[in-house]
Amino acid sequence: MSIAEPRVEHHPAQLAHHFEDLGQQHESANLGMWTFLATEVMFFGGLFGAFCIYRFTDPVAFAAGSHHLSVLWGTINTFVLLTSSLTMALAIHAGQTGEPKKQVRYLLLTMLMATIFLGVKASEYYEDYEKHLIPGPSFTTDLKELGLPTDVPEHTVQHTQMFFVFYFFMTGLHAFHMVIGLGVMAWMVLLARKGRFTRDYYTPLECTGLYWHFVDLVWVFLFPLLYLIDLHK
Amino acid sequence: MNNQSDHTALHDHLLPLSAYFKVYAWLMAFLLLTVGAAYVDLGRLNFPVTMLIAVIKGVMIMLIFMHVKYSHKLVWIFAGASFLWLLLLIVFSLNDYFTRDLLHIPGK
Amino acid sequence: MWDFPLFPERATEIAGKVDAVYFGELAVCVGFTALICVLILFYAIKYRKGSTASRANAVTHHLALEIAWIVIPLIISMGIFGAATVVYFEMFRAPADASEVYVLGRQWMWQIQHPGGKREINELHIPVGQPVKLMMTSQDVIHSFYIPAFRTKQDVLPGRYTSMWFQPNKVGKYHLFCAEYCGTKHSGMIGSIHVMEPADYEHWLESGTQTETLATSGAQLFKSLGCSGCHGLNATVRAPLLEGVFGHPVPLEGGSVVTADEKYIRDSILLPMSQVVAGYKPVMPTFQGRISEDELLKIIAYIKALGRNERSGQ
Amino acid sequence: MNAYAATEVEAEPSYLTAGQTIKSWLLTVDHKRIGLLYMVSITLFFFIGGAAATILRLELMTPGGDVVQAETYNKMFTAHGVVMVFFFLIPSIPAVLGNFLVPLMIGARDLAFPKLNLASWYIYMLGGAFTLWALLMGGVDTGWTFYTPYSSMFSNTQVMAAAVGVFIVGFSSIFTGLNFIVTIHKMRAPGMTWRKLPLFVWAMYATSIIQILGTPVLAVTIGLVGLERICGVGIFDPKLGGDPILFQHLFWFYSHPAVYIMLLPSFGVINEIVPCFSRRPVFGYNAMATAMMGIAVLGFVVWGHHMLVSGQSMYAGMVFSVLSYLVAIPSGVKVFNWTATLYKGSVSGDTPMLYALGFIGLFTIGGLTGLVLASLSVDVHVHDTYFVVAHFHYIMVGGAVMAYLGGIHFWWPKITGRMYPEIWGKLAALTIFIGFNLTFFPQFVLGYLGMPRRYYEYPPEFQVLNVMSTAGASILAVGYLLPLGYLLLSLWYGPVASRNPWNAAGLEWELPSPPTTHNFDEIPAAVERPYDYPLREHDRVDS
Repeated sequence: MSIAEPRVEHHPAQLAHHFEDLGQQHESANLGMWTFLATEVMFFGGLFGAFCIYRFTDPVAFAAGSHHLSVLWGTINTFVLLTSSLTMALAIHAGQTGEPKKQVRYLLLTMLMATIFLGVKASEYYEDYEKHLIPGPSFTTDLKELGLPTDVPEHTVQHTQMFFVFYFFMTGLHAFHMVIGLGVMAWMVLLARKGRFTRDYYTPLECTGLYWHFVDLVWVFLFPLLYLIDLHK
Repeated sequence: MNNQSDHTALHDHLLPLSAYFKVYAWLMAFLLLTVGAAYVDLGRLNFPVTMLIAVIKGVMIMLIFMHVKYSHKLVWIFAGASFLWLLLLIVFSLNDYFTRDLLHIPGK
Repeated sequence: MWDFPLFPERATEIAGKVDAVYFGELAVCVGFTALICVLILFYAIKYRKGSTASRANAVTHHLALEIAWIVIPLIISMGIFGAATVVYFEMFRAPADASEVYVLGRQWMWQIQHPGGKREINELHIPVGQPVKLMMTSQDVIHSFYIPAFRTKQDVLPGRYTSMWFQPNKVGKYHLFCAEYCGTKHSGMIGSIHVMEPADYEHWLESGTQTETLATSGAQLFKSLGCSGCHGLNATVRAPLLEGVFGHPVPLEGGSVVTADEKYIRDSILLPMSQVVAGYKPVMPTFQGRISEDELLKIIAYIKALGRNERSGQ
Repeated sequence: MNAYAATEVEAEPSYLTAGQTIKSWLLTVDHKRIGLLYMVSITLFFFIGGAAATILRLELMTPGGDVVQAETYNKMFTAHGVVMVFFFLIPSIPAVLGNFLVPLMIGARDLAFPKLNLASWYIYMLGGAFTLWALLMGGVDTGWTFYTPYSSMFSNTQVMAAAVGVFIVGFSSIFTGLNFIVTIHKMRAPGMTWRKLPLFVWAMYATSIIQILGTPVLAVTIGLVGLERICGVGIFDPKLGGDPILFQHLFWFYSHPAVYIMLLPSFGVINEIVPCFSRRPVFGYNAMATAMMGIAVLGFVVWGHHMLVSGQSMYAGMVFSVLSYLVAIPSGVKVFNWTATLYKGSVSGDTPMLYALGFIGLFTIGGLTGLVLASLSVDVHVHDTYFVVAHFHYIMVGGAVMAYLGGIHFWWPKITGRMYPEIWGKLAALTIFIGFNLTFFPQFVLGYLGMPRRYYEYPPEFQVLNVMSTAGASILAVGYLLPLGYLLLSLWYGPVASRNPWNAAGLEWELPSPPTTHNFDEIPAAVERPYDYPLREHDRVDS
């Protein structure tokens, strides 16, 4: 970025050349993040929409698929992720008050939670793999294994597999967002340790937080849709 | 809307820490509630109840954790619009699925 | 060279109605386009740079005018919507006495089967003046059955039945096109509709090898696939009797009621667990993978034939 | 032409001369340079898509198959559609003119996120590379609509490479939209209130809403198609338990609003040109801005009119049909308002104005025939025929491309600092107008006659109209090559342009031509109302 800026001497170091002041820069970044999150809502939203429509067309198959998921692990993971949202909120609070040590501490805690979540998710995936629930040629067609009543048509088996297509696509996409979040948080930790975030400037930290809360928000909807709604059947 | 005068000061939505813990406690309570409710057969109500709890949790996260409650009304609009659009997608698609075969004309 | 057509032939009554709506729309299109073009040219010339026309009292907004050009087009377009929708419902609501022809689309041909059992490929012979209903499905990708002279078209989907109907009023040979892109020879998936005098049609039906009717073949399949073992009168397993079922409401397990139409019968054969008749055990095996689209059509024809008989007791 | 010659001498180098190395272009974060990078790339894609169209029109000269094989023909219309829609029309006005003009018009030094802006160009090029690769490796034959189950289970062509290209280029579009939204909200000069914004900026804002909310759905839909194609797991293919209609819902949820991504920016351009060359404020400013926002929102709930014979329920068809009529109303308002802008103006027929007036006429025809297509029973007949092809070319070529060319001519002096030869400009505009109508008007007739689209061979009675169309296409091709030639030549031989050769209103015209890298030395503090065109003195009395 070039620096041929007439009033450069008035500008704080964090201020990019094309903004007038830090307030404008901060608001732009914040609004940009929200716009990006709106995009993300529609990105996951297309999948939610397709999932809802297919669940409506074959509830039996989707219920059978859902029964393979472990509610215990799902609940634990929800707990972990909600907690990580809390620690992230605290990290931003520390940003607002300009306390680098607390920023680093809470960011690391959040990263720890994220890692636990991903670990649990991976073990769930592994369990699904062992039960031959990965969609594709290896997907089991054994009705008993699938928990379907004997004598259901082929379509129901296909729709059960479809449940897992959506399960893996949605949770996989969600996990992918978490991995990116982990990377961004690691970067924030580095910046925070250098004391880059002060009461006047903590925009990157805030944007990371918004992103992380969004990841949490997606899970708040994924968890009941995938694990819970057919539990009573 | 004048840009310069409109830039909110950076420090004005510093919440007390207790606010975050309070929301966290509520989130935990709703988590237990939704898992519990899932085991009870409420008939047709299971789906709406579960989704309602999810929406409540989501709104709490957005309002407090994501500071929407203390943000510019623009943020309210953006946060709301994305969900409105998602609703449009789902409602108008489902409208097709719910009304198929209403007239007993195959394919219509 | 100049004897090419500018307007398609019209061979059904509905086609006339579609054309009427179209002409109405065309009038609106031409009217508004002419209005805009004339105004633009007129203003551009009258108020050209340097002209002496008076520019006094020019306004930059005018509420009444703006409301007028919202409300007037709105009224016109709602009128068009209403007219078009009425005709649309007429186009797809088949009369009860329409004879049924089955259509199977596949890359890249149309297989057509008459209720009498006669088969055709890429050709459809029908009598003039009688309503014909097509029950259509596809074996592979999406196709679309399109007869320009009848102004009608319907996508043909794999795994699902779609239908259309028409009542030709003019003897002749008309184009049949596939209108939904379906692969390399999409443009070769064409054929003809032969609308014939009833006598010629009878003659055509009798010509060629005589095959049994769809319903008769269906009856044989009904036995050979073992359906009659349960759905028959002397069955050991209790299953619903199918006489007189078609077209009537059927109460289901769980309290809902469906009408026994083609889709319901197809689903019941392929997905028997999904809609079990109230009071019966869900014991019917699926026939998914054991029965072809072709055979399904025959069995449906048979069950329909049963439906036309008197309801024969419980 | 001498009247346009520059009088002032600029001390600071312009954005064009502020760095001459290739690196200074490829790593630039200057919105104006990025706009030019886009201009060069989309021009390339325009001519690639045009070459495919040439083959289509040549093949259709005769009823039988002679020029190419059926497979090749199918690959060509797919290439034409994919390239023109995703790599030319969608980025055209926003990424070129929008990038260049939005900061200038609102009094900002750059877009809010300059690096993201550069990144979106690279993402565009990456997506383009994938798609070109798909075309070179044998092509794709699904049509730009990628309908399942054909695209996911049946086609043996390079569907995945093309789909990945479209997936990637979507993010370029999203990031451009995101940048505009934030820029328009947060970077306006003091005093540049929403009601003082040029309507071009309003148009960019409305477009951006569609880009950020629609595009992700396309991306995820393509992802699902890819999953079905690669892993063979059922999503849309009925044989595997899927529903192909769901694909169509998701696809059109983006792809119908995508039409407005092409069209709203065109409205924006026309909104600037018509007042300037009529010397009048735009008629009904509030209605114009409201109409564009209304189109952006309503445009999201009409997608099902692409599916009226698809097996969608009749009731859903009715809902989509009636909403389609509603979305036509704001478009009508715009046409009437442009016409009223001419009234009592001082109209001159410079090249941009010729394009603008051509746009209004062609868009009117395109829009009104859209009403024919939205009416349920008539659509049953004309759906998937050449009537549809003619209709959307009137919108996309007669509309979006005319507006793009009009805009390029209008702002060419600002962008390059040079004037193009006016006489050649007028000639090209006229050639394009005539060629366009001759190409596409016969297709309305063909469509109502019943000629289905995407047909390699056709019954002989359709030949004369097809020959007319091909003849028109060759005129159109000349029309498109002309500006390429004289605009390029003007870079070296054109007279130097003044700050404001058209005597136009708007902040961008107060800057030197071409502007400096930082646009404004001081952010403008007081902003006049937009389109402040007083009548010329000599028009008030006489001349």
